[in-house]
Amino acid sequence: MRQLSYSKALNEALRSEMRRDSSVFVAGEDVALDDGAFRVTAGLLGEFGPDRAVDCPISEAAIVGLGVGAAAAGLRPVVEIMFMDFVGCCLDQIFNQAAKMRYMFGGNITVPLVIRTPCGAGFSIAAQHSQSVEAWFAHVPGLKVVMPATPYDAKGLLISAIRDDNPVVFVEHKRLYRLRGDVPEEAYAIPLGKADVKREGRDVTLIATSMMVHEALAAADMLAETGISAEVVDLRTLVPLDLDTIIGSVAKTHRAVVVHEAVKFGGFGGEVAASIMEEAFDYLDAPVKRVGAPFSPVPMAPVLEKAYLPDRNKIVAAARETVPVRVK
Amino acid sequence: MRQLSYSKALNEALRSEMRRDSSVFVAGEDVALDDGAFRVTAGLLGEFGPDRAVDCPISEAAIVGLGVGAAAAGLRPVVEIMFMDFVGCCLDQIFNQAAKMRYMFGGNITVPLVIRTPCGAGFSIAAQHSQSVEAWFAHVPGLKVVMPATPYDAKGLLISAIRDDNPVVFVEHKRLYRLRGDVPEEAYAIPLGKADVKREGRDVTLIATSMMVHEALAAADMLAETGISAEVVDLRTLVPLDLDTIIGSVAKTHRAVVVHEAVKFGGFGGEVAASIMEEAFDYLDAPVKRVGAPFSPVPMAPVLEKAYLPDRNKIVAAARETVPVRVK
Amino acid sequence: MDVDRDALIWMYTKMQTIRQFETRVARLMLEGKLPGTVHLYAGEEAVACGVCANLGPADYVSSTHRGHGHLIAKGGDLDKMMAELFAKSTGYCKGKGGSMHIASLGVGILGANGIVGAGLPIAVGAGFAAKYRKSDAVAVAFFGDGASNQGTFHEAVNLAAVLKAPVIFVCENNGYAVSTSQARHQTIVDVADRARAYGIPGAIVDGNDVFAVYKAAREAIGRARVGLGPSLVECKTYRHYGHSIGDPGRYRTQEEVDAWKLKDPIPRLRDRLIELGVMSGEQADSIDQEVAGAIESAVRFAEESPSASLEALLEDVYAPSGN
Amino acid sequence: MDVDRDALIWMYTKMQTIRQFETRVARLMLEGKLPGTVHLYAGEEAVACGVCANLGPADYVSSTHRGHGHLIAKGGDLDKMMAELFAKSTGYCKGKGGSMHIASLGVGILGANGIVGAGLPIAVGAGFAAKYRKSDAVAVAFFGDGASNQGTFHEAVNLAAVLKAPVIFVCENNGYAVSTSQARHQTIVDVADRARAYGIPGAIVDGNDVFAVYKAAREAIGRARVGLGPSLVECKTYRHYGHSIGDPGRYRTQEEVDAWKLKDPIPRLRDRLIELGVMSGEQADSIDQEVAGAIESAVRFAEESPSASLEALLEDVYAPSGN
Ligand SMILES: Cc1ncc(C[n+]2csc(CCOP(=O)(O)OP(=O)(O)O)c2C)c(N)n1
Ligand SMILES: Cc1ncc(C[n+]2csc(CCOP(=O)(O)OP(=O)(O)O)c2C)c(N)n1
Ligand SMILES: [Mg+2]
Ligand SMILES: [Mg+2]
Repeated sequence: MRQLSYSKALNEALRSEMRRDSSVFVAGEDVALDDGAFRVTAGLLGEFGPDRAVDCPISEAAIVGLGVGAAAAGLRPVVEIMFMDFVGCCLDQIFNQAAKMRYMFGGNITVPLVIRTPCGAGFSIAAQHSQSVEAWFAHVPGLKVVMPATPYDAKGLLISAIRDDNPVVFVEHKRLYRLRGDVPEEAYAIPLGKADVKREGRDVTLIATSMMVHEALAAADMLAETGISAEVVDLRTLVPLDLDTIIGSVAKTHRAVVVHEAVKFGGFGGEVAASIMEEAFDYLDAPVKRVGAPFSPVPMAPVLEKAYLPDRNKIVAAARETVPVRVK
Repeated sequence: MRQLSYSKALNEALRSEMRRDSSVFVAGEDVALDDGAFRVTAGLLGEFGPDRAVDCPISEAAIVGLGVGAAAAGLRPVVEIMFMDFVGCCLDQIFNQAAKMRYMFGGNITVPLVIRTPCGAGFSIAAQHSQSVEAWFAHVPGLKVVMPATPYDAKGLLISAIRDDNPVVFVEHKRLYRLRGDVPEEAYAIPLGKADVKREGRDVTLIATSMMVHEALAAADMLAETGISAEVVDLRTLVPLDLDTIIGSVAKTHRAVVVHEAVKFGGFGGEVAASIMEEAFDYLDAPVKRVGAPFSPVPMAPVLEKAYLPDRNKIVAAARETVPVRVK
Repeated sequence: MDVDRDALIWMYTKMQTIRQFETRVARLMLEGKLPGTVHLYAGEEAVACGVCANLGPADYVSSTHRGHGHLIAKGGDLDKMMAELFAKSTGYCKGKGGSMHIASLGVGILGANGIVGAGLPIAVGAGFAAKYRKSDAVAVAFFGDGASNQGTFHEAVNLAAVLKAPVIFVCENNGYAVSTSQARHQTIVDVADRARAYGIPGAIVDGNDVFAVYKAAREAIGRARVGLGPSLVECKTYRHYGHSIGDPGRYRTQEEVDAWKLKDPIPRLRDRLIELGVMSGEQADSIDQEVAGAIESAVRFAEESPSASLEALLEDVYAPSGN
Repeated sequence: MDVDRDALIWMYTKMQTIRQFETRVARLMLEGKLPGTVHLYAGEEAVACGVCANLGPADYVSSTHRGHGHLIAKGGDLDKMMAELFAKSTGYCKGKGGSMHIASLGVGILGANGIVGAGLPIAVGAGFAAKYRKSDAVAVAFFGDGASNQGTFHEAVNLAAVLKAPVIFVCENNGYAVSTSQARHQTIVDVADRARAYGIPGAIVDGNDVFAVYKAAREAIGRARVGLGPSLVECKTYRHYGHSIGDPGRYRTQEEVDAWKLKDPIPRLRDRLIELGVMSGEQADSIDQEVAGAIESAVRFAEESPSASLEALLEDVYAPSGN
């Protein structure tokens, strides 16, 4: 099949939805003339013109508000927040406005808004350009939260997010933009709320999101070499959370490790781990482990950043703690 | 002992620290001339004048920034955000500036800032004036997060927060302001990071924060009537989290229910529950239960708000699920 | 002024309606019949009515915590509003939103808002959508003097100016943000001066003179409709009640309150219309009576309606998935 | 102008230092010797130096993502700065902050900042603290034309005006926010026009003329020191490089870049000082040489320093508890 990078796959999703539905437009800082900081919106200005690819001043709250108001008025905006770290500048519009309008207004409004934003560390750009704060959004009723790990999922999930009638926080990962993978040419929608078993296994379930799906897959390879068969579940969406798939896997493996790049303490892994305990306590042969970043801001120095980030080795170590030593 | 309301206890803490240390000042919307929306800053303008009790325009980001800059320059600001729901207007200053400066700057700065803010529902003022989003702050390395449940704790913890050299998010509860309790006249500091066993018990540990400590205590009474002895642990501070006390209690009771008023999904209860599992799996006789608000914004109608809020009955029900039925 | 008679009667009727609605709500609050809190619009009626007299149902309005007046002037239904304040299932929001969150897309109301300043960017979005669709609809953002210090004010007006979005920013300058007088929350006297920061027109009007408001709004709205972009209109006015129910308003002097009551927009308009021969005193009285009837009927509707339904508690968090 | 010779030489030296620092950093970046990214200040040196020539160590500065120039002008140490860019443990931040987060309280630098507009409220806080202590210190907030559209700009300037805080808001208008030209991000030509929205003085100066900057800053800082409150000073300038390393800058024409290079502040100052007899061409050359030596020595210091220490990874998250 045709191979495309994650950023091209996202671009294709935007393009195909903009062709299909004239109410879809993109807005954000440097998304039009300059093709977007990570080139996800490349070429949209040329094809759709400045009314539908809208460069905005640096004012994140107004950008999200533009999306909220336009969505309430019937359009389907896709706004970009250049780095996820900047959500602190516009959180009110996301969590008090977009997320709550429908409920507060008794169902009399629909807010089909997508907020795209890249998370993640790995480029030595330090504490204010490297964060993953998806846990904040998952805690807000009214939002959906999506985190694709592959080019294929990126395209299909973004199409679903755009077609969804709810505000969706769509979290991309900076280190994934150049990742290539199979991407069909036609438009396809991957339903929000379905986790994906990226690798089957018997002994332990590795539950991961975004970049960490790839580290979990690498960890599964390493574990396989020592005779441990790991299943890798890619959550894909945090809200709605596909507990069925998670519990189904744990019921089989009896062990689980939850992995995200975000700070472990207070992160979304706590929700997943606690839910597994609640729903599958009797299946568990070991406590659910969590792997995440330590309790500190993201450091700039590459050597520190590498030590800071969760990776395959840390996942392997955690998985090993859940699995009894095998005698050959 | 002398009885004082929670708001008066907080007021006394502010007053005594302002007397003790001339670098302490308060700032916020309507905190001076009008005594503060919940009267916590009452009388400070009269005693300390407009330089130290500072009414600010409606601009939460600038208010927190005022605190960050003044703290960096050596003062000890106590800023008020009138409702916790408004943190979306100033989150950047809290999580990217106050919380990270010390780390990003390699330890070359100190930010002794207190951000006071009331959380909680119960007054039928709907979705944008009733939230509890402490979980967001607990997920941010560099912040301390405090949630007093009693007048006594309110005073002692606020004094510690002011004396602490780190940014502290100090979360009060609107329904507690009028609660009265014993409060010594002299200044006293309750260390941040120490949970408090508010009631001892044998069969199940109820781990609660803020308003829910009182519901947990009421639940413990109800449980006692049916022969179940519940221990109530008041976390008091989310960061630092006193895992020792939590694990110590669970090691004794073998069962735990974590309770907060915040939305259960993605809430801080997940962190606590997951940590208990990680640290005390072998002690657990039942999965750790969580009680929190359902996955929706806070409704206005009193009848709905009541149904929405976690309470003693829901805690009792959860506790009962963890405890095997006793045969008399 | 070249305002047709119907429009004048409409304005008088709406202003009366708002006044009586608010007076009744104040009483209901004091009687303990309404949950939560309310921020009353009494005293400021000329602003909402003078502006909305220029709007049609396709136009949008984003409102504030002090929103009843905007809603009524924009065509909100009294029964559903009152029922919402009573937390009844027949309310605009099924009792889930209350005073600070009433919305009605059907008449272009994007919602009252509990977050000061949050409505401005939303209005820009709605105005952008109108332009995007090449309709001549506009969006009006109402906001207070206090709100003009929020970052969202700045960002929204700048963005609207850049996009040439058809948005009218209407500042209801009632001199206070809760207890903080304008002189204590900003160093300027006229919020309209801020228009220059965005290269857009700024107008200052007597917000207690519905004619003046009407005229200024008409001009600004007219510009927006023909693609000339946003304007800022500042209306100087005053609220009769405290900030919210229960606020004794110690920060205002009695003299100030009294002086402003002499400028009450409703008797002023009534006298003027009688003077102009637009209506007689009897006609005015009969309008007042009719309004009173409508308010009482709204109260009855609300009282007789079923309470908010427990079934609705977890509904409306999400829309069905989409297209 | 009545500027003493030492100050003029200081300005020339600092501007040279910034230019050579940035030129060297650009080369190091292209050679792959530095991690992360940098936003170079070359071309804008007259702003930082003209302003900081009026400041002492007790004064505060809050900086931006494009912060090297501010840091150098305010007295930052080249070795520690360079080491930070190299992610070495001897850097200002032990290698944990990098280009966007260098701070040095010792010389009054409250930090570069990765969040556009975030430094403004922080400067207000520092200025407030100076006033609180009844010192005559001031705080300067540097920010860009793009940042002038952030809500924090509005909130911070308004708050400073209300508090009469000794803060100077220095807009470095280089005509672009990344790829978005000023004409596309705001409808005004002069950011200084925004001063009126807060009732404070606004000045517009040629930001490539260090004399002009110096004079305007002196006046604004002087006002602040004697309790007359904040000012806004807009300096029109241009950046020589792309927005950050790797930006080809396709959104600017070659003619525009060339035209601005003719206005390069450094040769301009050099010629002027020679013309004024403040220094000779040889003296200038020897300053340039000295600066080159200092930069090379900073590079050597950085290169020879130990890499950021793994032990530091989890340090400095919290201060020891307090008093
Ligand atoms: C972001 C935010 N900050 C503070 C408040 C609390 N608050 C509600 S109304 C108000 C005053 C608003 O003043 P103004 O904008 O002048 O409107 P007015 O009440 O005078 O109509 C304040 C501070 C809020 N609701 N939202
Ligand atoms: C809140 C926030 N939004 C966006 C960015 C991304 N960004 C970094 S610099 C920049 C442009 C800033 O323009 P300006 O203020 O004019 O400063 P200049 O780069 O021209 O010096 C942008 C959009 C950011 N760092 N922070
Ligand atoms: Mg007001
Ligand atoms: Mg610029």
